[in-house]
Amino acid sequence: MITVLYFAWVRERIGLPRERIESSAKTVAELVEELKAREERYAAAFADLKALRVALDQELADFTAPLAGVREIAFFPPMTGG
Amino acid sequence: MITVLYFAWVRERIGLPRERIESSAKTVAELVEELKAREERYAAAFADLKALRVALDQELADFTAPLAGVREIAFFPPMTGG
Amino acid sequence: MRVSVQAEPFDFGAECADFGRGGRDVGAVVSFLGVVRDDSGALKRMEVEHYPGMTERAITEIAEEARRRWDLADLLVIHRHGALLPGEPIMMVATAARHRAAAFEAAEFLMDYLKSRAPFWKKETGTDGSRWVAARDEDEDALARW
Amino acid sequence: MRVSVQAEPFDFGAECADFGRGGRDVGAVVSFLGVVRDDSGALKRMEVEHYPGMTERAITEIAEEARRRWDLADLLVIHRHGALLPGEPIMMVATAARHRAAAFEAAEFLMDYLKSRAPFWKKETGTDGSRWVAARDEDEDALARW
Repeated sequence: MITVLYFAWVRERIGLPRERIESSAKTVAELVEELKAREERYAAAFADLKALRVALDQELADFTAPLAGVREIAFFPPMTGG
Repeated sequence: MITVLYFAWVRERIGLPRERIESSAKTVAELVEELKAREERYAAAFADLKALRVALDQELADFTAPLAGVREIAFFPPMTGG
Repeated sequence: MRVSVQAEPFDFGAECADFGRGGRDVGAVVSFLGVVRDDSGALKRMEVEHYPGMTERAITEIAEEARRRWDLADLLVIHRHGALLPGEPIMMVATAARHRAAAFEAAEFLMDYLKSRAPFWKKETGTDGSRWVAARDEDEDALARW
Repeated sequence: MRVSVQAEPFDFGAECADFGRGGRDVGAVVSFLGVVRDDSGALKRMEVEHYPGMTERAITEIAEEARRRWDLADLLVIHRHGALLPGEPIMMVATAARHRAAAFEAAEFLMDYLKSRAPFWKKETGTDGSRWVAARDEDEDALARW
Protein backbone atom coordinates (compact mmCIF):
# COMPACT_ATOMS: atom_id res chain seq x y z
CA MET A 1 0.00 0.00 0.00
CA ILE A 2 1.18 3.44 -0.90
CA THR A 3 -0.32 6.79 0.08
CA VAL A 4 -0.94 9.04 -2.93
CA LEU A 5 -1.44 12.78 -2.40
CA TYR A 6 -2.79 15.33 -4.87
CA PHE A 7 -2.45 19.11 -4.62
CA ALA A 8 -3.86 22.20 -6.33
CA TRP A 9 -5.60 21.54 -9.65
CA VAL A 10 -4.47 17.90 -9.65
CA ARG A 11 -6.45 17.46 -6.45
CA GLU A 12 -9.43 19.28 -7.97
CA ARG A 13 -9.42 17.21 -11.18
CA ILE A 14 -9.13 13.90 -9.38
CA GLY A 15 -11.61 15.04 -6.78
CA LEU A 16 -9.82 13.95 -3.64
CA PRO A 17 -6.72 15.04 -1.67
CA ARG A 18 -5.33 11.60 -0.86
CA GLU A 19 -5.94 7.90 -1.21
CA ARG A 20 -4.28 4.64 -0.28
CA ILE A 21 -3.73 2.34 -3.21
CA GLU A 22 -2.39 -1.11 -3.90
CA SER A 23 -0.01 -1.14 -6.83
CA SER A 24 2.66 -3.29 -8.36
CA ALA A 25 4.14 -0.35 -10.31
CA LYS A 26 7.93 -0.30 -10.26
CA THR A 27 8.30 3.40 -11.14
CA VAL A 28 6.38 6.64 -10.84
CA ALA A 29 5.64 6.47 -14.58
CA GLU A 30 4.15 3.00 -14.23
CA LEU A 31 1.96 4.16 -11.36
CA VAL A 32 0.76 7.09 -13.46
CA GLU A 33 -0.21 4.67 -16.25
CA GLU A 34 -2.16 2.54 -13.78
CA LEU A 35 -3.99 5.59 -12.48
CA LYS A 36 -4.76 6.93 -15.96
CA ALA A 37 -6.29 3.58 -16.89
CA ARG A 38 -8.63 3.75 -13.91
CA GLU A 39 -10.99 6.59 -14.72
CA GLU A 40 -11.35 9.61 -16.96
CA ARG A 41 -10.65 12.06 -14.09
CA TYR A 42 -7.22 10.49 -13.58
CA ALA A 43 -6.54 10.54 -17.32
CA ALA A 44 -7.44 14.25 -17.33
CA ALA A 45 -5.20 15.04 -14.35
CA PHE A 46 -2.21 13.18 -15.80
CA ALA A 47 -2.72 14.18 -19.44
CA ASP A 48 0.41 16.34 -19.57
CA LEU A 49 3.22 15.10 -17.37
CA LYS A 50 5.35 18.13 -18.25
CA ALA A 51 2.83 20.21 -16.30
CA LEU A 52 3.27 18.00 -13.23
CA ARG A 53 5.79 17.48 -10.48
CA VAL A 54 6.18 14.48 -8.22
CA ALA A 55 7.57 14.00 -4.71
CA LEU A 56 8.52 10.67 -3.14
CA ASP A 57 8.39 10.62 0.65
CA GLN A 58 8.39 14.46 0.54
CA GLU A 59 11.45 14.83 -1.72
CA LEU A 60 11.14 16.06 -5.31
CA ALA A 61 11.77 13.22 -7.78
CA ASP A 62 11.53 12.28 -11.45
CA PHE A 63 8.83 10.26 -13.16
CA THR A 64 11.46 7.61 -13.90
CA ALA A 65 12.23 7.13 -10.17
CA PRO A 66 11.68 3.65 -8.66
CA LEU A 67 8.92 3.19 -6.09
CA ALA A 68 10.62 0.48 -4.02
CA GLY A 69 10.35 1.40 -0.33
CA VAL A 70 8.33 4.57 -1.00
CA ARG A 71 5.46 5.11 1.42
CA GLU A 72 4.10 8.44 0.18
CA ILE A 73 3.90 9.84 -3.33
CA ALA A 74 2.53 13.28 -4.21
CA PHE A 75 1.51 14.77 -7.55
CA PHE A 76 1.12 18.50 -8.06
CA PRO A 77 1.65 21.35 -10.54
CA PRO A 78 4.84 23.45 -10.53
CA MET A 79 5.10 25.22 -7.21
CA THR A 80 4.25 28.90 -6.79
CA GLY A 81 5.58 29.88 -3.38
CA GLY A 82 7.03 33.18 -2.25
CA MET B 1 36.76 84.19 -3.75
CA ILE B 2 36.01 80.51 -3.54
CA THR B 3 34.94 78.45 -0.53
CA VAL B 4 37.16 75.41 0.02
CA LEU B 5 35.91 72.56 2.19
CA TYR B 6 37.91 69.68 3.64
CA PHE B 7 36.52 66.45 5.05
CA ALA B 8 37.74 63.45 7.03
CA TRP B 9 41.53 63.04 7.16
CA VAL B 10 42.03 65.86 4.64
CA ARG B 11 40.35 68.17 7.16
CA GLU B 12 42.47 66.76 9.96
CA ARG B 13 45.76 67.15 8.05
CA ILE B 14 45.02 70.70 6.97
CA GLY B 15 43.61 71.50 10.37
CA LEU B 16 40.46 73.31 9.39
CA PRO B 17 37.08 72.36 7.87
CA ARG B 18 36.70 75.27 5.47
CA GLU B 19 38.29 78.48 4.29
CA ARG B 20 37.64 81.25 1.79
CA ILE B 21 40.51 81.82 -0.60
CA GLU B 22 41.41 84.13 -3.43
CA SER B 23 42.83 82.23 -6.37
CA SER B 24 43.48 82.70 -10.05
CA ALA B 25 43.66 78.94 -10.65
CA LYS B 26 41.88 77.87 -13.85
CA THR B 27 41.43 74.22 -12.86
CA VAL B 28 41.18 72.06 -9.75
CA ALA B 29 44.72 70.81 -10.37
CA GLU B 30 46.06 74.37 -10.48
CA LEU B 31 44.32 75.20 -7.22
CA VAL B 32 45.82 72.10 -5.62
CA GLU B 33 49.31 73.25 -6.72
CA GLU B 34 48.68 76.68 -5.20
CA LEU B 35 47.57 75.11 -1.92
CA LYS B 36 50.50 72.67 -1.79
CA ALA B 37 52.92 75.58 -2.22
CA ARG B 38 51.41 77.36 0.78
CA GLU B 39 52.40 75.20 3.72
CA GLU B 40 53.60 71.74 4.61
CA ARG B 41 50.20 70.68 5.99
CA TYR B 42 48.63 71.32 2.56
CA ALA B 43 51.48 69.48 0.82
CA ALA B 44 50.85 66.53 3.17
CA ALA B 45 47.11 66.53 2.54
CA PHE B 46 47.48 66.67 -1.24
CA ALA B 47 50.52 64.38 -1.52
CA ASP B 48 48.61 61.60 -3.30
CA LEU B 49 45.80 62.84 -5.52
CA LYS B 50 44.72 59.28 -6.32
CA ALA B 51 43.66 59.02 -2.67
CA LEU B 52 41.48 62.13 -3.01
CA ARG B 53 38.13 63.04 -4.48
CA VAL B 54 36.87 66.50 -5.38
CA ALA B 55 33.41 68.04 -5.65
CA LEU B 56 32.57 71.32 -7.38
CA ASP B 57 29.44 73.01 -6.08
CA GLN B 58 28.49 69.68 -4.46
CA GLU B 59 28.88 67.54 -7.60
CA LEU B 60 31.72 65.04 -7.97
CA ALA B 61 34.30 66.26 -10.50
CA ASP B 62 37.76 65.54 -11.88
CA PHE B 63 41.00 67.29 -11.01
CA THR B 64 41.15 68.52 -14.61
CA ALA B 65 37.79 70.32 -14.27
CA PRO B 66 37.71 74.13 -14.82
CA LEU B 67 36.93 76.37 -11.86
CA ALA B 68 35.15 79.11 -13.80
CA GLY B 69 31.90 79.98 -12.01
CA VAL B 70 32.52 77.55 -9.17
CA ARG B 71 31.64 78.91 -5.72
CA GLU B 72 32.39 75.89 -3.55
CA ILE B 73 35.06 73.22 -3.88
CA ALA B 74 35.49 70.28 -1.53
CA PHE B 75 38.36 67.83 -1.08
CA PHE B 76 37.96 64.50 0.67
CA PRO B 77 39.03 60.84 0.67
CA PRO B 78 36.99 58.16 -1.12
CA MET B 79 33.58 58.01 0.47
CA THR B 80 32.58 55.26 2.89
CA GLY B 81 28.84 55.54 3.26
CA GLY B 82 26.29 52.80 3.78
CA MET C 1 17.65 30.33 12.34
CA ARG C 2 13.89 30.10 12.33
CA VAL C 3 11.50 28.61 9.78
CA SER C 4 7.77 28.98 10.26
CA VAL C 5 4.92 27.74 8.06
CA GLN C 6 1.73 29.14 9.49
CA ALA C 7 -1.83 30.17 8.76
CA GLU C 8 -1.65 33.08 11.21
CA PRO C 9 -0.62 36.60 10.14
CA PHE C 10 2.84 37.77 11.11
CA ASP C 11 4.02 41.26 12.05
CA PHE C 12 6.70 42.24 9.54
CA GLY C 13 7.70 45.37 11.46
CA ALA C 14 8.08 43.48 14.72
CA GLU C 15 10.09 40.72 13.02
CA CYS C 16 12.40 43.32 11.44
CA ALA C 17 12.83 45.18 14.72
CA ASP C 18 14.55 42.26 16.41
CA PHE C 19 16.05 40.18 13.66
CA GLY C 20 19.82 39.78 13.42
CA ARG C 21 20.55 42.29 16.14
CA GLY C 22 22.74 41.90 19.15
CA GLY C 23 25.75 40.20 17.60
CA ARG C 24 28.74 42.54 17.24
CA ASP C 25 29.73 40.91 13.95
CA VAL C 26 26.51 41.78 12.09
CA GLY C 27 26.85 44.70 9.70
CA ALA C 28 24.07 43.98 7.22
CA VAL C 29 20.47 42.83 7.52
CA VAL C 30 18.33 42.22 4.45
CA SER C 31 14.64 41.47 4.62
CA PHE C 32 12.08 40.64 1.98
CA LEU C 33 8.33 40.90 2.37
CA GLY C 34 5.95 39.28 -0.10
CA VAL C 35 2.51 40.86 -0.27
CA VAL C 36 -0.68 39.61 -1.99
CA ARG C 37 -0.72 41.76 -5.11
CA ASP C 38 -3.85 42.59 -7.05
CA ASP C 39 -2.84 42.78 -10.70
CA SER C 40 -6.34 42.88 -12.11
CA GLY C 41 -7.89 45.24 -9.59
CA ALA C 42 -10.56 42.56 -9.15
CA LEU C 43 -8.88 40.18 -6.71
CA LYS C 44 -11.10 39.21 -3.82
CA ARG C 45 -8.86 36.71 -2.06
CA MET C 46 -5.93 34.35 -2.46
CA GLU C 47 -5.83 30.80 -1.17
CA VAL C 48 -2.40 29.32 -0.48
CA GLU C 49 -2.36 25.53 -0.45
CA HIS C 50 0.67 23.65 0.80
CA TYR C 51 1.96 20.15 1.52
CA PRO C 52 2.17 19.81 5.31
CA GLY C 53 5.32 18.03 6.31
CA MET C 54 7.13 18.48 3.02
CA THR C 55 6.80 22.27 3.22
CA GLU C 56 8.74 22.60 6.48
CA ARG C 57 11.28 20.06 5.28
CA ALA C 58 11.82 21.76 1.90
CA ILE C 59 12.19 25.24 3.41
CA THR C 60 14.58 23.96 6.07
CA GLU C 61 16.72 22.31 3.39
CA ILE C 62 16.77 25.54 1.36
CA ALA C 63 17.70 27.53 4.48
CA GLU C 64 20.48 25.11 5.41
CA GLU C 65 21.84 25.31 1.88
CA ALA C 66 21.93 29.12 2.22
CA ARG C 67 23.86 28.80 5.48
CA ARG C 68 26.38 26.50 3.80
CA ARG C 69 26.91 28.94 0.93
CA TRP C 70 27.11 32.18 2.90
CA ASP C 71 28.44 33.07 6.33
CA LEU C 72 25.18 34.14 7.94
CA ALA C 73 24.72 35.27 11.53
CA ASP C 74 21.00 34.59 11.32
CA LEU C 75 18.24 33.59 8.93
CA LEU C 76 14.45 33.73 9.09
CA VAL C 77 11.71 32.39 6.82
CA ILE C 78 7.99 32.78 7.50
CA HIS C 79 5.46 31.57 4.94
CA ARG C 80 1.71 31.63 5.38
CA HIS C 81 -0.90 29.30 3.97
CA GLY C 82 -4.67 29.51 3.88
CA ALA C 83 -6.90 32.43 2.92
CA LEU C 84 -5.32 35.85 2.36
CA LEU C 85 -6.64 39.23 1.27
CA PRO C 86 -5.03 41.67 -1.20
CA GLY C 87 -2.33 43.70 0.53
CA GLU C 88 -1.75 41.09 3.24
CA PRO C 89 1.78 39.83 3.95
CA ILE C 90 2.15 36.33 2.54
CA MET C 91 5.75 35.53 3.44
CA MET C 92 9.05 37.03 4.52
CA VAL C 93 12.71 36.21 4.49
CA ALA C 94 15.50 37.88 6.47
CA THR C 95 19.25 37.37 6.53
CA ALA C 96 22.01 38.86 8.68
CA ALA C 97 25.71 38.86 7.81
CA ARG C 98 28.91 40.83 8.22
CA HIS C 99 28.70 42.42 4.77
CA ARG C 100 25.86 43.37 2.50
CA ALA C 101 26.82 41.10 -0.42
CA ALA C 102 26.26 37.90 1.59
CA ALA C 103 23.02 39.18 3.12
CA PHE C 104 21.58 40.23 -0.26
CA GLU C 105 22.69 37.10 -2.11
CA ALA C 106 21.40 34.73 0.56
CA ALA C 107 18.02 36.51 0.65
CA GLU C 108 17.67 36.34 -3.13
CA PHE C 109 18.75 32.71 -3.16
CA LEU C 110 16.14 31.88 -0.54
CA MET C 111 13.44 33.72 -2.49
CA ASP C 112 14.33 32.07 -5.79
CA TYR C 113 14.19 28.60 -4.24
CA LEU C 114 11.06 29.25 -2.20
CA LYS C 115 9.30 30.42 -5.37
CA SER C 116 9.88 27.21 -7.31
CA ARG C 117 10.94 24.51 -4.85
CA ALA C 118 8.77 24.90 -1.78
CA PRO C 119 5.42 23.12 -2.14
CA PHE C 120 2.99 26.02 -2.18
CA TRP C 121 0.25 26.68 -4.74
CA LYS C 122 -1.71 29.89 -5.03
CA LYS C 123 -5.30 30.19 -6.16
CA GLU C 124 -6.75 33.61 -6.87
CA THR C 125 -10.44 34.37 -6.62
CA GLY C 126 -11.65 37.49 -8.34
CA THR C 127 -14.98 38.90 -9.37
CA ASP C 128 -14.82 36.67 -12.46
CA GLY C 129 -14.06 33.38 -10.70
CA SER C 130 -11.04 31.42 -9.50
CA ARG C 131 -7.80 30.34 -11.13
CA TRP C 132 -4.57 28.69 -10.06
CA VAL C 133 -1.57 30.97 -10.43
CA ALA C 134 0.74 29.53 -13.09
CA ALA C 135 4.45 29.13 -12.42
CA ARG C 136 6.47 31.72 -14.36
CA ASP C 137 9.30 30.60 -16.63
CA GLU C 138 11.44 33.43 -15.27
CA ASP C 139 11.08 32.03 -11.74
CA GLU C 140 12.39 28.66 -12.93
CA ASP C 141 15.14 30.40 -14.91
CA ALA C 142 16.15 32.40 -11.81
CA LEU C 143 17.47 29.20 -10.22
CA ALA C 144 20.14 28.89 -12.91
CA ARG C 145 22.19 31.69 -11.40
CA TRP C 146 22.93 29.84 -8.17
CA MET D 1 9.92 58.55 -1.83
CA ARG D 2 11.69 59.80 1.28
CA VAL D 3 15.35 60.64 1.86
CA SER D 4 16.55 61.55 5.34
CA VAL D 5 20.05 62.45 6.53
CA GLN D 6 19.90 62.72 10.28
CA ALA D 7 21.85 62.49 13.51
CA GLU D 8 18.89 61.00 15.36
CA PRO D 9 18.37 57.23 15.66
CA PHE D 10 15.62 55.69 13.53
CA ASP D 11 13.33 52.78 14.33
CA PHE D 12 13.97 50.11 11.69
CA GLY D 13 11.04 47.95 12.78
CA ALA D 14 8.61 50.88 12.66
CA GLU D 15 9.91 51.96 9.26
CA CYS D 16 9.48 48.42 7.91
CA ALA D 17 6.00 48.10 9.37
CA ASP D 18 4.58 50.88 7.21
CA PHE D 19 6.82 51.07 4.18
CA GLY D 20 5.40 50.28 0.75
CA ARG D 21 2.07 49.06 2.05
CA GLY D 22 -1.39 50.09 1.00
CA GLY D 23 -0.96 50.06 -2.78
CA ARG D 24 -2.65 47.07 -4.45
CA ASP D 25 0.15 46.79 -7.01
CA VAL D 26 2.95 46.15 -4.49
CA GLY D 27 4.00 42.52 -4.29
CA ALA D 28 7.58 42.84 -3.03
CA VAL D 29 9.27 44.95 -0.37
CA VAL D 30 13.02 44.76 0.22
CA SER D 31 14.75 46.49 3.08
CA PHE D 32 18.38 46.78 4.05
CA LEU D 33 19.69 47.76 7.46
CA GLY D 34 23.31 48.74 8.00
CA VAL D 35 24.58 48.25 11.55
CA VAL D 36 27.82 49.46 13.16
CA ARG D 37 29.90 46.28 13.12
CA ASP D 38 32.72 45.60 15.52
CA ASP D 39 35.30 43.59 13.60
CA SER D 40 38.05 43.85 16.17
CA GLY D 41 35.97 43.33 19.27
CA ALA D 42 37.55 46.56 20.52
CA LEU D 43 35.37 49.21 18.85
CA LYS D 44 34.22 51.89 21.23
CA ARG D 45 32.40 54.18 18.82
CA MET D 46 32.05 55.23 15.22
CA GLU D 47 31.90 58.82 14.02
CA VAL D 48 30.15 59.44 10.70
CA GLU D 49 31.17 62.70 9.05
CA HIS D 50 29.26 64.00 6.06
CA TYR D 51 29.01 66.96 3.71
CA PRO D 52 25.83 68.83 4.61
CA GLY D 53 24.05 69.94 1.48
CA MET D 54 25.86 67.64 -0.89
CA THR D 55 24.79 64.55 1.08
CA GLU D 56 21.07 65.13 0.60
CA ARG D 57 21.63 66.11 -3.02
CA ALA D 58 23.77 63.04 -3.82
CA ILE D 59 21.35 60.61 -2.16
CA THR D 60 18.38 62.19 -3.89
CA GLU D 61 20.12 61.88 -7.27
CA ILE D 62 20.92 58.22 -6.57
CA ALA D 63 17.32 57.60 -5.52
CA GLU D 64 15.93 59.30 -8.61
CA GLU D 65 18.23 57.26 -10.82
CA ALA D 66 16.87 54.10 -9.15
CA ARG D 67 13.32 55.23 -9.88
CA ARG D 68 14.23 55.78 -13.54
CA ARG D 69 15.75 52.33 -13.85
CA TRP D 70 13.10 50.33 -12.00
CA ASP D 71 9.36 50.67 -11.66
CA LEU D 72 9.16 51.33 -7.93
CA ALA D 73 6.02 52.00 -5.94
CA ASP D 74 8.08 53.53 -3.14
CA LEU D 75 11.64 54.13 -1.99
CA LEU D 76 13.18 55.13 1.34
CA VAL D 77 16.72 56.06 2.37
CA ILE D 78 17.72 57.02 5.90
CA HIS D 79 21.38 57.67 6.73
CA ARG D 80 22.70 58.84 10.07
CA HIS D 81 25.73 60.95 10.84
CA GLY D 82 27.47 61.78 14.10
CA ALA D 83 28.48 59.46 16.92
CA LEU D 84 27.30 55.84 16.86
CA LEU D 85 27.88 52.81 19.08
CA PRO D 86 28.57 49.22 17.98
CA GLY D 87 25.32 47.48 17.10
CA GLU D 88 23.49 50.72 16.35
CA PRO D 89 21.62 51.15 13.05
CA ILE D 90 23.60 53.45 10.80
CA MET D 91 21.43 53.53 7.70
CA MET D 92 18.60 51.82 5.89
CA VAL D 93 17.19 51.51 2.41
CA ALA D 94 13.79 50.15 1.39
CA THR D 95 12.17 49.57 -1.98
CA ALA D 96 8.67 48.45 -3.01
CA ALA D 97 7.73 47.07 -6.42
CA ARG D 98 5.39 44.64 -8.17
CA HIS D 99 7.96 41.87 -8.40
CA ARG D 100 10.93 40.86 -6.30
CA ALA D 101 13.58 41.30 -9.00
CA ALA D 102 13.01 45.07 -9.25
CA ALA D 103 12.84 45.52 -5.48
CA PHE D 104 16.06 43.57 -4.88
CA GLU D 105 17.99 45.16 -7.75
CA ALA D 106 16.97 48.70 -6.82
CA ALA D 107 17.94 48.13 -3.17
CA GLU D 108 21.34 46.76 -4.15
CA PHE D 109 21.88 49.58 -6.62
CA LEU D 110 21.08 52.14 -3.92
CA MET D 111 23.46 50.45 -1.49
CA ASP D 112 26.29 50.22 -3.99
CA TYR D 113 26.00 53.90 -4.86
CA LEU D 114 25.54 55.07 -1.28
CA LYS D 115 28.69 53.19 -0.30
CA SER D 116 30.93 54.96 -2.78
CA ARG D 117 29.12 58.05 -4.05
CA ALA D 118 27.39 59.63 -1.06
CA PRO D 119 29.72 61.92 0.92
CA PHE D 120 30.06 60.05 4.20
CA TRP D 121 33.28 59.15 5.98
CA LYS D 122 33.54 56.79 8.92
CA LYS D 123 36.05 57.03 11.73
CA GLU D 124 36.37 54.19 14.20
CA THR D 125 37.63 54.68 17.73
CA GLY D 126 38.76 51.57 19.55
CA THR D 127 40.76 50.83 22.64
CA ASP D 128 43.93 51.36 20.56
CA GLY D 129 43.01 54.74 19.07
CA SER D 130 41.16 56.13 16.05
CA ARG D 131 41.36 55.45 12.34
CA TRP D 132 39.43 56.46 9.23
CA VAL D 133 37.74 53.51 7.56
CA ALA D 134 39.34 52.97 4.15
CA ALA D 135 37.20 52.60 1.05
CA ARG D 136 37.20 49.00 -0.19
CA ASP D 137 38.15 48.21 -3.78
CA GLU D 138 35.24 45.76 -3.95
CA ASP D 139 32.81 48.57 -3.14
CA GLU D 140 34.12 50.61 -6.04
CA ASP D 141 34.08 47.51 -8.27
CA ALA D 142 30.45 46.85 -7.29
CA LEU D 143 29.40 49.93 -9.27
CA ALA D 144 30.54 48.33 -12.52
CA ARG D 145 27.56 45.99 -12.59
CA TRP D 146 25.02 48.76 -12.97
